[in-house]
Amino acid sequence: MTTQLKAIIECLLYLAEEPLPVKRLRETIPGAETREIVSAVEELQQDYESESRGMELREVAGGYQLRSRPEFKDYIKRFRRVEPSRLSRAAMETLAIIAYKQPILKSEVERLRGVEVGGILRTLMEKGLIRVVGRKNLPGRPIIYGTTKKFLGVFELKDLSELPTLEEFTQITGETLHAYREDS
Amino acid sequence: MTTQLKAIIECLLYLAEEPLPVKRLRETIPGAETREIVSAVEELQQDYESESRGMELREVAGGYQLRSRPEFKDYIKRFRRVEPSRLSRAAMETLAIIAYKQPILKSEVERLRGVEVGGILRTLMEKGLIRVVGRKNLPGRPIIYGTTKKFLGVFELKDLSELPTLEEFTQITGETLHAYREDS
Amino acid sequence: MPPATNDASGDGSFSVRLEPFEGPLDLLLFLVRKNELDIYDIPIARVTKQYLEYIDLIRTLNLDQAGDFLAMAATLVHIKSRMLLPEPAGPEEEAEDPRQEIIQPLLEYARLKEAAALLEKRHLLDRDVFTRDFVSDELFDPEEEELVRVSLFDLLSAFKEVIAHSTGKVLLALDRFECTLEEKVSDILERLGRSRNLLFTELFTDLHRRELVVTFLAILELLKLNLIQVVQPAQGGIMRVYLVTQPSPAYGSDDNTT
Repeated sequence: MTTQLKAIIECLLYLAEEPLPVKRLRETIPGAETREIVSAVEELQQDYESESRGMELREVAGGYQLRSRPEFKDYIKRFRRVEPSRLSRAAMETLAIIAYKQPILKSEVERLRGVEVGGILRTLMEKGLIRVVGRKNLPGRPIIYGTTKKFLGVFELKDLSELPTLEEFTQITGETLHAYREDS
Repeated sequence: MTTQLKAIIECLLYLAEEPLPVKRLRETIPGAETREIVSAVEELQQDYESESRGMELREVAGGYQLRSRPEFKDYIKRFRRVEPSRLSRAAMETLAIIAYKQPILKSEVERLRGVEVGGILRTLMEKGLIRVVGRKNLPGRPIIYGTTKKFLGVFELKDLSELPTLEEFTQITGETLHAYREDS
Repeated sequence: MPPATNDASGDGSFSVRLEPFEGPLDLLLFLVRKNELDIYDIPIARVTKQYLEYIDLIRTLNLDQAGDFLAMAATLVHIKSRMLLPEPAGPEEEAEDPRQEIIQPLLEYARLKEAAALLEKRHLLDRDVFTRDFVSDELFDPEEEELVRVSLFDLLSAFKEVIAHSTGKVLLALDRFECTLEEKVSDILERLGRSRNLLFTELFTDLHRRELVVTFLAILELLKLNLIQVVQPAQGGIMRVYLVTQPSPAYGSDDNTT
């Protein structure tokens, strides 16, 4: 189990958007005890200490996270300079869904994309491309999302009626976002 | 350099949001030659083949990408709390036709499948798996369809040439058909 | 559309399997398979009969796609009638098998179906395998400011600023202990020993004008002895004083430093 447990944990760390607390790992891996998880994480941490690794397994904000090794920061800087668009494909798709279907609930976005979008929504909020437009009168009063004025600005739209078709949208986004990053 | 090169590449693969072409790695790591990069990637690929690893390093859509090991999909499902996306059988068949016969008109797809495919084409477009590659010089200027780069990424294909040719599916006798139907 | 399979097990029960047929070709292929037929030599009468039975069933079940299947039914019936015609007696010309009309599309469809099955078996992204689906901004440390050692000129102008700001302050001379350069040097070293670094301006807080000068000279002295270094972000900004702990500091060229 130990080898596999380590592998599962590495896999989850790779996919996790946020530092992963041991508790969350335990919920995800049935049958694994806290003690086993902790020792697997520690082993993993040692594996990552090797010089031949590109990431470090660090304990931050109450959880574990794989982070790039700080000594590679110059490469990362250069890498991100040549990155064509600062929004991931997933973020782009999520943004498109919100733009076209707004006002929309997170649950509806997730149904359309078929994956969890919590982290992406946060990223889009941070970038000021979407905002909370209200709350739905449903149990839990879920948040309703919509795009912002900045969204219109970034995509050079007068108003939402100017939105291109979904297909055109994905074609133009790469370039516009690139330009947007340059001057932001 | 080799150990460090491997580590830098792993770091960039970890941070990349899309499959990473060798070209992009070369732009990011000055002084590293294509040959060196390729051999470092191959070494890394071998490292990741170990059972104790949570990810695989795959060559897809013209680049390299870290992907979760398929045997962990149930953990990931539990972890992400969203049902993974699925393609219906009809969508899969239509997609296969387009992948193998592209560039192809809607009317040709319909002739091959024997049913109307308008709705399915729309779904496949929305999922970004197919795209309009042009219009045919015929009355009504019908749309020509082809697959996208995302299609390659989704199906873990380096490029279209990785698909077997249709001629390889020739031994269609009653028996092979029988066997095929059984496990489909 | 859900096809129905006639349960021939003899108990008279009738089961509807909810495995959809994707269309007429799919149904035809299913019949070929079910009867273990050679696709190149389909007994057309038998297949046509079964095909029509299925259509009836589809109609009975009120499944709305029955229409899709009718064209193929017509084709099958047509082929069947042509098969019944006597073969033409021409010696050279071999008659074309009327079944060619369905064999070719059926073969092609069977191949494509196999191709689809092969695609289906691959490790699909977001079904079997996953990648990170968020931007990696959080996965590396925010860019550290690139620090450079400041030049004597920078130090002097910073000191000028300090003096300019100190003039407005009312300082109580009698409370102050006027120290020597040596004392100031050890005072600075001691403070840096406690906190790893200090703001340049911090060293001058609440000092007499004379003491300001002594402090500045002490800084210059310490720089000369390479016991401290003063750095600031490459693009300018706040200056910090660090204790030099290792002989070769990790900062860039220091040719222009004091």
